Amino acid sequence: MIDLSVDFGFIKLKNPVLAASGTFGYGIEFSPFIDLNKLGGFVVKGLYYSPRPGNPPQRLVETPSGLINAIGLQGIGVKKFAEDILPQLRKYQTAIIVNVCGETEEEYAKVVDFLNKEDGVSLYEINISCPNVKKGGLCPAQNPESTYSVVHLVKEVSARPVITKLSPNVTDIVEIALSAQEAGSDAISLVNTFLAMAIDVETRRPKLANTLGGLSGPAIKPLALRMVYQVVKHLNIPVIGIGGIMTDQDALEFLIAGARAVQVGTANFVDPEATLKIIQDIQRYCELNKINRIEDIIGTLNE
Amino acid sequence: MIDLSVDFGFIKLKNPVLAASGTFGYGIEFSPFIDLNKLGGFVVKGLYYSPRPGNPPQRLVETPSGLINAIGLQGIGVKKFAEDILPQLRKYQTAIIVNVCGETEEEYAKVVDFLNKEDGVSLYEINISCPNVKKGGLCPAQNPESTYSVVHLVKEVSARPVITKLSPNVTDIVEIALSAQEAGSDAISLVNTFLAMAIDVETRRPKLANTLGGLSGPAIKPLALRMVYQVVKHLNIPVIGIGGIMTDQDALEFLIAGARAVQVGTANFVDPEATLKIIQDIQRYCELNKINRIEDIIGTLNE
Amino acid sequence: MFDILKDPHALITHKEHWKDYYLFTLESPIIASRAQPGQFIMVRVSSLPYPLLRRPFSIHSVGGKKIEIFFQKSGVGTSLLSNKITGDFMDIIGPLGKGFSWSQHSKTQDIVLIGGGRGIAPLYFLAQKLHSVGAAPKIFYGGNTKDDIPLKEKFEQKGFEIYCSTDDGSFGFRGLITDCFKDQLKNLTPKQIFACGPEPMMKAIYQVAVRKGIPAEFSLESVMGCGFGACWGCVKKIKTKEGTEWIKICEEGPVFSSFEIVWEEQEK
Amino acid sequence: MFDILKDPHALITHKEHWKDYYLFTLESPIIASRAQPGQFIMVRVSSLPYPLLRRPFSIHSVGGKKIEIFFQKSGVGTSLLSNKITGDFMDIIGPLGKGFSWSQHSKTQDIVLIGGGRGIAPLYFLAQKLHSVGAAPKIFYGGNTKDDIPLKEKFEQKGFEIYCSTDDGSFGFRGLITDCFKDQLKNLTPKQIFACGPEPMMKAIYQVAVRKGIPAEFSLESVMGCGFGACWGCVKKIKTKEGTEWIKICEEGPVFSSFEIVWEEQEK
Ligand SMILES: Cc1cc2nc3c(=O)[nH]c(=O)nc-3n(C[C@H](O)[C@H](O)[C@H](O)COP(=O)(O)OP(=O)(O)OC[C@H]3O[C@@H](n4cnc5c(N)ncnc54)[C@H](O)[C@@H]3O)c2cc1C
Ligand SMILES: Cc1cc2nc3c(=O)[nH]c(=O)nc-3n(C[C@H](O)[C@H](O)[C@H](O)COP(=O)(O)OP(=O)(O)OC[C@H]3O[C@@H](n4cnc5c(N)ncnc54)[C@H](O)[C@@H]3O)c2cc1C
Ligand SMILES: Cc1cc2nc3c(=O)[nH]c(=O)nc-3n(C[C@H](O)[C@H](O)[C@H](O)COP(=O)(O)O)c2cc1C
Ligand SMILES: Cc1cc2nc3c(=O)[nH]c(=O)nc-3n(C[C@H](O)[C@H](O)[C@H](O)COP(=O)(O)O)c2cc1C
Ligand code: FES
Ligand code: FES
Repeated sequence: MIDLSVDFGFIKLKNPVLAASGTFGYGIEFSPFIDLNKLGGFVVKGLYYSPRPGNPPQRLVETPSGLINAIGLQGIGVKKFAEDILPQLRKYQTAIIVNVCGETEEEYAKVVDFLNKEDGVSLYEINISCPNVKKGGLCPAQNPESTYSVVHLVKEVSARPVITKLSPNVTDIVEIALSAQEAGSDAISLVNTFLAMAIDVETRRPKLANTLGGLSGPAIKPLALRMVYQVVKHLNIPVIGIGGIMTDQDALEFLIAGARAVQVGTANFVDPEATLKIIQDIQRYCELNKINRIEDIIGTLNE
Repeated sequence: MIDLSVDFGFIKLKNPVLAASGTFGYGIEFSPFIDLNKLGGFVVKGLYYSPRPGNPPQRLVETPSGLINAIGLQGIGVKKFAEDILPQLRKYQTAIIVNVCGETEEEYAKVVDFLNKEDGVSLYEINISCPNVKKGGLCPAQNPESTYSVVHLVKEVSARPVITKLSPNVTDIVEIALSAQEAGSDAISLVNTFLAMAIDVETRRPKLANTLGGLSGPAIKPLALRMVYQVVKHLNIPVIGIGGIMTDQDALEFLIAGARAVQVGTANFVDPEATLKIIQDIQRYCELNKINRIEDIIGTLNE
Repeated sequence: MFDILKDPHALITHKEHWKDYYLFTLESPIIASRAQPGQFIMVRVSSLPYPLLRRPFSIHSVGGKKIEIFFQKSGVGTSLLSNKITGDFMDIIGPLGKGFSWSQHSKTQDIVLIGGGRGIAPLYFLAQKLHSVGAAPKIFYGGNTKDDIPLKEKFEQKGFEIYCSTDDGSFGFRGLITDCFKDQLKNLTPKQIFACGPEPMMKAIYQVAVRKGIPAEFSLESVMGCGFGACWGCVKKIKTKEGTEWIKICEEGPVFSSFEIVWEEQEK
Repeated sequence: MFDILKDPHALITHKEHWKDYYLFTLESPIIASRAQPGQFIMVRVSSLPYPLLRRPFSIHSVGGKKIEIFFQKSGVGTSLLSNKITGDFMDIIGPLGKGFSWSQHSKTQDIVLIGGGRGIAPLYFLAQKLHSVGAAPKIFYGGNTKDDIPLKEKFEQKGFEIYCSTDDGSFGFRGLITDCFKDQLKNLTPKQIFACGPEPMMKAIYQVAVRKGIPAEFSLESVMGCGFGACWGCVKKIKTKEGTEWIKICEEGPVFSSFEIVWEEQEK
């Protein structure tokens, strides 16, 4: 039997494959398709403290091997989540991660503070790519100081380990990752989506009602992988790789580069069984290559 | 007859479609396929002062709707270019743009200084994404001060108008574009390739001998378009859009967003006639939409 | 929602086409057994990363272990799909969404189904179902030219009364199907309307329906990321108890009633 | 170089296949008229953005207005290609590169062509050409199993003397084709060797050739961005007057002689 478990120190995952926030609903949407217990874990849709209406449609644009979304983090807010969703999730034996959002630093802390009292959440993943309304729409992830500041605040209130999820829309991803680490983040996940746009040449309007959105999917994998590769060299906390993962091969690229786990995003839309297939195929890869523990692959890039 | 010409102030192009540097050889490679005179112009492969050996292979990796390259700017150097290539290019009635590279700021200036004396070059495009060996491999395009500094130096020696070609691997593309404009750049072109990576999961080695390379092709179009959209709002010099342009529709997206011209890169490999087809199809689009001058489309995005 | 199934091996047992319109028969027993009129499936058009997303298609009919889809070739995904042949498998997810609902009195009432272009797709299944409960819906079917109403015979063969219109007058009533319908209102007193087609068409029908006080249901379209409620991409503005909200049409729709839909210009 | 042509309408007039190996006959009169053994074409496998790049294939034979390509299904591009059928068009660019060169004395000399797996592709055209100048090249053709040497009969039918090997011994000599060749060296005194196949195979042949002082030419492979000299992607280390250089094999190759190639581990 191949040991697919990965140990983060503060948590041990069954296997290194998680579902990414915003692409996996609140988890239950996938129960018709897969046994959620088989996942390394899943990250629920981004939660603000209050419910949010989200952006008007059109919210999605397909691009070559990619998807631009501008959902605008529509969501039910943390209270309704705790009331309606969390009770349904408690029965699952897998890591349940809440993706924490905020329009201000204080909102991040409020979400975490509220959830601290609720059972059934394993970890927090703070989504520092949320536009900060106070700071003119800039997001904390694009600046090392604001990254430090949000992470630090959240760590102070958090009763659970914290993953900081980075934005790829930066000059120097290592600098931001180091800030998050210094601020006490227990792990890093990257990447969130790339800021993108599409125009309808007939109407000459942006295809998205919001004009700009975030690009995900296979198109971005080479960029995400590069960032993970750069970041792992400098961090001593675990890194979770995200971006365009569709197959076991994609996932393995991230693990070999040094990610200790991966998140599967857009692929869940294309194939709701994608996460499980990737787990099975990683297992098969290990068998073929006589690897007994997935940990023996992580960070083995041979340069 | 539809007027496809675009006026940059300092130069008037027959039409807004140029071929991008490094994807069009020295131009002559495409003469079996197309009449170069029909192009708005073309940018030759990046030239350093001295010849450069380039990177070892493997230099190319195909990715979903994209291409990663790590050619390493192999090239013949500016003297051989002036002796062997330029005489062949002088017969063409189109804008011939030299892509200027340098390992140091001084090398950029040396290339320009040398070429100033040569006939047959219309414009310089300075490729500020070249790794600066003195500064530990960072490229000037990733920092507003170094951008300013290179552009300023080149403008001082240049006898011809200068386009500054920006890298997309930055947090704030507008800041860099403004620096280039302040330093006197006559136009801006964007984007160069996105830093990327791919791993062979069988050998667990990077697929590229150079480990990292630059991603181009349709995969990056939504990102490039977003950057052009952001930049045109803040500049008063012309902007040339580049990134993943394969069809007239792609080109039109950039023009509608406000680019005054576009460069076609990777598409030239896939279809060496791509540039001409795009010109023809833009013409057809104008006919269908009763647009008499292409200038009437530029920057007409209806938000 | 838990009745949703992914069937990666829906066998194409029959294929027909008229110009750009295609009719595929798919063997997918469980989906066939669960499907309701107005529901849809999500089809994977390629196993490659491009085109990336699945495409939504209404369930056009159900018979035994089989379902049909009827689609118009209009882009890269539908082009690839149109190249599939009998004997190929399709990877589909369904049945998805909430379908049409009709009253118990349907049997004895005038019921009108109005389809524009490919919008006819879900209405055949609905007509089948209504027929099976003893109702005799009247069909209004419009297109740009006579090439756009290829299913006319199919409805006729099943004995449905059908009114056709073409914008160019090449067949039937010359003009919009909504005008054709308004024209027939002198002879009809519909008690229920079901419509699917381009938004302007549906909006015009909505206006008639409201004016005449006829309950009406509409099948909406929207770009869908997943089709099963996970992406929040497919929303439309819908009236709820709390006011209006962006509601996922893949879960709560695609069919909504006159009273739920907020008809307005595409939000920008 | 100026003889290169893009032919977007190369008609597939015939298709054959053996397991994963495919032989396509393409009608492309101008490319056929210009092609030389060892040259190749770049094929657009899809009009969609994925897979993006053209794929290089050797010209396997020429006859009248037609050329053939022979390829092994080994990835996404060759899979898509393998689905094409007779009557389809292919978008190709060619003829590209510099081919094999043989001496004037070929007619009276022992000439050996050695192909491993799909590496046999360009050698059939070369054999055709040598045959037409009166030479009688001997063919060495190796594969993993007998399924990997599907062209054996084709060579035989044209009267070529052919030696086959399979790694598993399922047909012909058991072992590597290079060992089969070395084995035959007791009976042969080749004056020219032409080889195409996996690098280790070619390297082994190179060593024999150098040891025995036999001129040899090899057709190399490399990932190609364009195929016509524009991308600088396809380089290999080649000896030049100035030492060694990264040379574009699409322009200066893919065929090089023993004396030009720098055989070494894949640079990293
Ligand atoms: C619930 C539902 C049921 C549908 N049923 C049918 C049907 O039975 N028959 C039929 O012919 N068509 C139907 N459509 C429309 C059909 O899904 C689109 O025509 C199809 O997605 C176009 O794909 P494409 O790749 O050919 O076009 P492209 O324009 O290349 O597609 C690009 C992207 O836009 C999306 N898209 C394009 N047009 C539409 C549209 N009108 N609605 C939603 N998304 C769109 C695609 O899914 C894709 O993500 C339905 C749509 C919905 C939402
Ligand atoms: C000059 C030349 C002539 C060739 N002639 C033949 C021939 O006659 N018959 C034949 O079967 N094959 C031939 N090949 C190899 C053939 O080009 C590859 O098998 C093919 O490109 C694989 O494409 P794919 O999409 O199926 O594989 P994938 O692995 O999916 O391709 C991914 C990328 O890698 C490139 N690639 C993969 N394998 C090779 C390879 N071995 N050499 C170069 N690039 C590769 C592809 O072109 C593509 O860009 C030749 C290669 C070269 C360079
Ligand atoms: C529709 C959609 C919604 C998303 N919502 C969130 C979110 O709420 N919080 C978050 O941190 N990331 C969100 N993401 C980003 C993904 O979690 C992931 O980082 C990104 O899509 C890249 O991975 P992929 O290429 O595998 O999709 C969203 C992505 C998509 C496509
Ligand atoms: C093989 C290759 C070589 C390139 N060489 C250069 C270069 O020498 N100088 C430069 O400024 N850009 C170079 N580029 C970047 C292109 O000019 C262009 O900016 C980029 O590829 C994005 O456009 P595309 O997506 O249309 O290819 C190169 C790109 C490729 C693919
Ligand atoms: S299509 Fe994904 S939620 Fe409706
Ligand atoms: S393949 Fe482009 S230069 Fe050789």
